[in-house]
Amino acid sequence: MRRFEMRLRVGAAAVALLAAGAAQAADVEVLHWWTSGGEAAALNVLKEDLEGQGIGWQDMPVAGGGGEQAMTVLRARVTAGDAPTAVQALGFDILDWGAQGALADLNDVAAQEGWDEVVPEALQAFAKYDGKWISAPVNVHSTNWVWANKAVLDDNGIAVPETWEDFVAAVETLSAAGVTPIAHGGQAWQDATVFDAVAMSAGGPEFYKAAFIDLDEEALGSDTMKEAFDRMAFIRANVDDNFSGRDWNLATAMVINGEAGFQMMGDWAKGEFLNADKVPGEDFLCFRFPGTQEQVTFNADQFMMFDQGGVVSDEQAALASAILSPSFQSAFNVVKGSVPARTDVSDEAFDACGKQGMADLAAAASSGNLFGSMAHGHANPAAVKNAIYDVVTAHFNGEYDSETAVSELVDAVSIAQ
Amino acid sequence: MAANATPDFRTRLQTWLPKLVLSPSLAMVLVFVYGFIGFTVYVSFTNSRILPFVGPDGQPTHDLIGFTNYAKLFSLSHWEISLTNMAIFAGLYIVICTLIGLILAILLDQKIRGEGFLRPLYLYPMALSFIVTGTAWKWFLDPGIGLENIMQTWGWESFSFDWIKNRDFAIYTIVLAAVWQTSGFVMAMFLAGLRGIDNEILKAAQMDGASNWNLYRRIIIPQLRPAFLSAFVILAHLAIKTFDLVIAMTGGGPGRATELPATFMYSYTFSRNQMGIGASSAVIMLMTIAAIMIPYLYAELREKK
Amino acid sequence: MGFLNIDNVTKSYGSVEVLHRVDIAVEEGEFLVLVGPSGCGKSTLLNMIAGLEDITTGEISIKGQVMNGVHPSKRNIAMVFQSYALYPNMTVGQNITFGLEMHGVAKPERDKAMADVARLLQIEQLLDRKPGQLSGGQRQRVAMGRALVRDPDVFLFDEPLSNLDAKLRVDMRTEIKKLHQKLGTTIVYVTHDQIEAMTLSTRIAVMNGGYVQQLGTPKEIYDTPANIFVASFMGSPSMNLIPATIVDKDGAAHAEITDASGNAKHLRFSGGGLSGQDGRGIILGVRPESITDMEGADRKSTNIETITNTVGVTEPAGSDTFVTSQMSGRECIARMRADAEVRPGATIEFAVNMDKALVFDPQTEERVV
Amino acid sequence: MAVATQDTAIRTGRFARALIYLVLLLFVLFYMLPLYVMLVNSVKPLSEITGGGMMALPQVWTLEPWAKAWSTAQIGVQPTGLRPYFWNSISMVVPAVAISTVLGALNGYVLTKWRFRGDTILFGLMLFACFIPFQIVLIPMAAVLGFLGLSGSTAGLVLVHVVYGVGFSTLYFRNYYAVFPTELVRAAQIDGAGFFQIFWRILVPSSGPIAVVCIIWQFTNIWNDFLFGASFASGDGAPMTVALNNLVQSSTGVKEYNVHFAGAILAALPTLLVYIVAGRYFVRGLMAGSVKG
Repeated sequence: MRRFEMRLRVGAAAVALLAAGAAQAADVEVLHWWTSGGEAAALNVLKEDLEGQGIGWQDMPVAGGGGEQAMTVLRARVTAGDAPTAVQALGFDILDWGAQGALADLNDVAAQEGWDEVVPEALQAFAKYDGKWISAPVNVHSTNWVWANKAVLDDNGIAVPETWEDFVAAVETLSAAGVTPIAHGGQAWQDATVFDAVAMSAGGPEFYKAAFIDLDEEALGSDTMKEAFDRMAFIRANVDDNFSGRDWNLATAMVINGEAGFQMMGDWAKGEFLNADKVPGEDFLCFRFPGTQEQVTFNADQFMMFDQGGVVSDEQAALASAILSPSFQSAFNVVKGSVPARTDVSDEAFDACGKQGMADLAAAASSGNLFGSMAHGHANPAAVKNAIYDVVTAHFNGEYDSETAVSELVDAVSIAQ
Repeated sequence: MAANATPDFRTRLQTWLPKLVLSPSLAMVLVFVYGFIGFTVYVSFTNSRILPFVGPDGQPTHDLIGFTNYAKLFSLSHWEISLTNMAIFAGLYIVICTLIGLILAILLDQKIRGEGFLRPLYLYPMALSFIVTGTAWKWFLDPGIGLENIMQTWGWESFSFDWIKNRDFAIYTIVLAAVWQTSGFVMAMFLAGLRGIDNEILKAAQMDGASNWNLYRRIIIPQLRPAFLSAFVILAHLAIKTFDLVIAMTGGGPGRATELPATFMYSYTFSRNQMGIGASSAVIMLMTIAAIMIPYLYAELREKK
Repeated sequence: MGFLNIDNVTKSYGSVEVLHRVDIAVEEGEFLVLVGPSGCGKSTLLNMIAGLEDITTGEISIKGQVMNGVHPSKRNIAMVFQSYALYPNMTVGQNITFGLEMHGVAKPERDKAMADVARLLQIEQLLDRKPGQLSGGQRQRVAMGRALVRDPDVFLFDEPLSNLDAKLRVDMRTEIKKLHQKLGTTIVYVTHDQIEAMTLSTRIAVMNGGYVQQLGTPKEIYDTPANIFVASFMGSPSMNLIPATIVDKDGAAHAEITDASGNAKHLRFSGGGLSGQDGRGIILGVRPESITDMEGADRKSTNIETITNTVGVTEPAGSDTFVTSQMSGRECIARMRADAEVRPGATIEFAVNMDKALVFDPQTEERVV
Repeated sequence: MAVATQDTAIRTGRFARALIYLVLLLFVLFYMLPLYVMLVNSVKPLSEITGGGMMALPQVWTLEPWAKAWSTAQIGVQPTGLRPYFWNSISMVVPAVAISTVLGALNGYVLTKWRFRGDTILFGLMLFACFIPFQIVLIPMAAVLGFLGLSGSTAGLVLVHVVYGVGFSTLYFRNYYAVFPTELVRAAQIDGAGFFQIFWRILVPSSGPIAVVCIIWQFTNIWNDFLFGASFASGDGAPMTVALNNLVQSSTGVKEYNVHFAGAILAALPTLLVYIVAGRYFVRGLMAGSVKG
C-alpha cells in the first residue's frame, strides 16, 4: 500500500513538476508531427530563423494518427516532469492543457506583436485560455473543400456545382458515364471530414453551431441531422466498393488519375496535385462544398508553449514571434497548402487555390462564418469528437440507418460529455 | 567438542546470495508491473481525463467515483465489439498458428532437402515490425489492387476476396496477418519438440504396426505437450498485445469492426482524454488475462514441483 | 568418538520427519555402506554429511569438528555422484583439478596431483578429452579421480556403480575395494544393492523408513539380522521366513511347521533359549543355504533336522540349484549343489541346519534368538 | 518404394514426398508475399505506385527510394534519413538485450538450482508480468522515469526494456536450467565453487543454445518496439522505429510509399540478420530446453 501511495504522489505531483522540466537553456525543444517532406522542410525555415538568433532547436518529431501519437508522448513527457518547450497541438487539446495550468502566458509577446488584431477571433478562441495567449497559431486549414479533376468534369459537361442538388446531378452524370463519382478513403476521420461539410450544407451555420459546438440535444436529434445522414448515405452509394481503409492520398490519386470526379478533403490535398505536376484551375479544380460557399470550417495547427517556471523564456518568446512573423507564415503555408493564421499576410506567393482560401478565410472571419471543424477537433472536445466519429463511421459503413444514427448520435454525445 | 552450530560466513552468504540476486528482478516486477496495475485500478475509480488524478476541470482530484467508469464502459457498444473481436481473434489466432506450426514442423521433419533454406523463410516475419508490413498486407488484401485484382486480371473474373472491406470479415484478415507473423516461430518450437523425441519409441511403434497417421496421432503429438504449452503462452501473450497490427492494417475499421481491447484502451486513454474509462477497460482486460492465465500457470508450476 | 560422527541426527521437511535420530560413529579408514530400499533416507543422510542438505537437529562432526552449517567445500570431503556429475564443458584434466583450483592450489601442484591420480586410475590418455567422449566406465574413473585428487578426510559415494552394466559393475566394485585397501581412506558409500554392501564394506548401516535398522559388520548383519526387514533385505535369494509355533517335546523346544501336504513337522532348536514357551507363535528364519539335501548338509553343524517334503520348482543356477517347497504355506527356497538330482513333484528329504535358524517375533518383527 | 532414412523412423512414399515439398513451397509463397510487396514497391518510382501498379514488377527500376530512406528522407525538420537513428537503436538494444539476458540467466539459475520456499510463486509472478499490455504502463512509467531522472535518456529506455523483458528471459533460462543436472552444481559446491563461480564456470559454458533463443527473442522485441521508444526517448536519441514511423506516418503530407517500404526493410535489416545468422542455432536452442516442461 505504501508503494502505491508513492505512485499516486508521483502522479499527482506531475503537474507541479512541470516547472522543473525544461530543455537546456537557450534551446527550444519542439514536439511536432510534421515529418513528411514538404512540411518538415517548411518547419526547417523556422529552425534556421531561430538559429540565426542563437537559439538551438531540439527536434522531437513523433508522427502518427494526426498527432494522436504526439499527444500520447506529450502525456508521458509531462508526467515525467520533462515537458518540451513547445508542442504542436490542435484545438481542444490546447484548451485542455491550458486548463491544467501547464502553459505559459504569452500576453506580453502578443501585445507587442499585435496578435489580437490580425488573428481571426474564431481562431483566438483556441489560442487563448482565460484571457491569456497560450499558444502560437501557425496556419489555418479549411476542411470544406472539394477537389475535382477538370478533364473529367469537362468531358461530362459538368460545371462546378453550386448547390446540393447540382452536386447530386453531377454525381449521377458521372455515375452514368461509368466514372467513380466520389473518391473517398474509409477512415473514421475522413468520413467525419465529409460529414462536417454535409451537415453545414444541409443545416446552415446556425445548425452546425448548435449541433457540433453547443452540442444542443435538439439539434443533434433533429430532422435536419437525419437529412445530413441521408446525404451521407447518398455519398456512400457513390463511392467505389473499395473505399474502406484507404489512405486519403490514394483517394486523391484517383482524382488525379481521372478515375474519380470529386474528393471532399481539406486543403492539404493540394500538395498531392502539385506533387503530381498538376496546375490548379487547369488540371484540377478546388471549390467549397456545395452549399457552404460562405462558410469556412477550419482547423489550425498551433504551437503551445509550456510553462517554464512562471516566466516566458526568451527562447519561447523568440519562437512564438518567429511563428507569427508574416514571412514564416507565408513561406510555410505556401508549401503546406493551408493559409496563414493572420489575415494581413500578402497572398502574392500563393497559387489560385491558396489565394481563394485566404480570401474565403478573411471574408468568413469578418462575417461570422468561420467555424471550428468537428472532424478535426475544433468544435468539441476529443471525447465527444470520437463519439461522433463512432456514429458517423458506423452509419457510413451501413451499420445504422439514418434514423438510428440520429438517436445513437444523441446518446453517444451525452455519454461522452 | 566445539558446539558451534551457527553456519560460517561463507555458507550464510551462499544462502542469501541467491535471494539477493533474484531481488532486483523481483523488485522491478513488483513496482513496474504490480505497482502499475494497482495504479491503473485506482485511476479506473477516478474521473481522470487528460492526466491521472486531474479532473475534467483541470484541478487535481482524488475523488473516487466508484464504478461509474465501469458502468459507462459496458454501456459502450464499441467496447462490446472489441471484446467479441478479442475472443474471435485470440481463439482463431492461437488455434491456426498452432495448427500451421505443427503441420509445417512435421513436414519439415521428414528429412527435407533444403530445410536450412526453408526455415529462415518461415521465421523471418517475426523479425519485422508491423508499422510497415501492415501496409503491405493492407494492399495485398485490398480488392482493388491486391489479390482480387490480380486474380481478375488473370482471367478469373468472378474471384472475390474483399474481407478487409467487409465489416463481418475484416477481423479474419487481422487473424491472417497475425498468423503470418508468428506461425513460423511456432513451427520452430514444434520442430524442436519433434527433434527431441526418442527415435526408439517411433521404431517400436512401427513394429507394432502403427501407420504414419497413427504414429503422429497416438505417439508423437502427445509427446509434444510441453511444446504445445510453451506455444500457448507465447501466442496468448502476443494475442493480448496485438495493437500495431490493427492500427496499421485497418485502423480499427471498417467502422469499428476490428477494434480490440488494446486499441480501445489506447484510444480512450490517449486520444479521447477519458483516462478513467481507459483505465477501467485495462482493468477488465487484465482480469480476463488473469482468469485465463492463473489456472494455467498454477497447473503448470505445481506439476513441475 | 568416531572420525566421522553422526550424532542423533534428524531431518524434517516442514512437519514431516524423514530421518529419525541417526547415530553412527565411523572410525578412520572404515568403509561404511548405507544400504536400503529407495526412499529409506540413505541419500539424504549422505547429502547431510556432504553439507548439501541442512541438518534439522543433531550434529555431524568430522575429526572432532562440528560440521553443521559448514559449507560443503570446507568439510574436506569429496563425493562421487551416481551420474558422475562431470562438468561437460571441461576436459577430463580440468574436471579433476577444478576443486583444487577453487581452493586456490597453484597450477604446478595441481598438475602434479592430477598426474598422480591419472596414473593411479590409469586414465592418463584421457586427460584432454571432454566427458562426452568417454565410455561409462571411463567417466566413473574420472569421477573417482576428481574425488581422489582432493585427498579428503572422507569420501562420499552416491550409488556410483548403478549406471554401469553388470560386468563393469563387478570390475569397478573390485577396483574400489582395492583402492580402499591401498589408500586406507574413510568412505561412506550409499547403495541399494546388498551385494555391493556386503562385498565392499567394513560396516553396514541398513536403513528403512528413515530409521537405521541395524548397524554392524557384514557378518553380523548377515548372520544375526536385528529384525525381519534386515533379514529379508540382505542376502540373495532372501531368507525364508516360515510361520511356526514353539512346541515343547522330549524336553526341548521345537518349531512346528507344516509340509506341503499340511502335515505337522517338528524341528528341534539348537540351544535352550526358547524352552518354556510352549505354544508361542513365531517366525522361523532360515537362509536358503541352510536348507539342503542330506549330502550337502554342513558337517560342522551340531543340529541337522530333516523334513520330508514335496518339491515344487527347481531352478538350476549353474553353481547351485535352487529348490522350492511349501512350508507352512510359504514358498521356501533351498540351496542345493548343482548336481543334486531333484525333480519337480518328487518327495525328498531336506536337511535344515538349525544352528543357523533364527526366530523372530511376529508382532515386533524383532529377532528373538 | 519407400524412402527410408536411418534417423527418422517415419517412412514416406514418393508421392507423399512430392506433396510435402509442394505444401512447403506454398507456405514459402505465403510467407514471402508481404516481403514481395515491400521489395517490389521499394524499387519503383512513386508514380507507378499511385498509378495503381502496386503488385506489378517495376517498369522502371530505381534504387533512389533506398538511398533516400537511408540518408536524405525527412525524419524531423532535417533531411537526415534513417541513418543516425540506426545507432540510437543499437546503443539501446545491445545493453537492454545483454542486461535482460544476464538477469534472466541468473534468475533461472536461482529458481532451479537454489530453490527456496515460495520460489515457484515468485516465478509465477514474474511470468504473469509478461502479459501486461504496455499501453497501461505508459503514464506511471513516465512518472517513475521522471522521478529517477531518467526520462528522455537511453538509460531510461534500457531500464524499461529490461523490466518488461526479464519475465521471458527468466522463463527461457528457467526451463533450460531445470533439465540441467543438479548433481553438477552439487559436485561444484563440494569442489569449493561459490554461487557465482558455479554459475560462471559450470552453467554459463553450457548455456549457448538457450542464450541464442533468448537473445533472438529480446532483440526482436526491443528493436521493434515503438511505443516506449517514442514516449521515453529524446528527439535526437529516438530509436529506428520512431524514425521509421515519422517517415511513413503523415496525415496531411505527401506519402512516398516507395521510400516507406525501403525504409521499412532497412529498419528490419538487423533483426533479419540476427535471424539468418543465428537461425540455425535457434531450433537447436529451443530443443535444448525452452519447449521442455
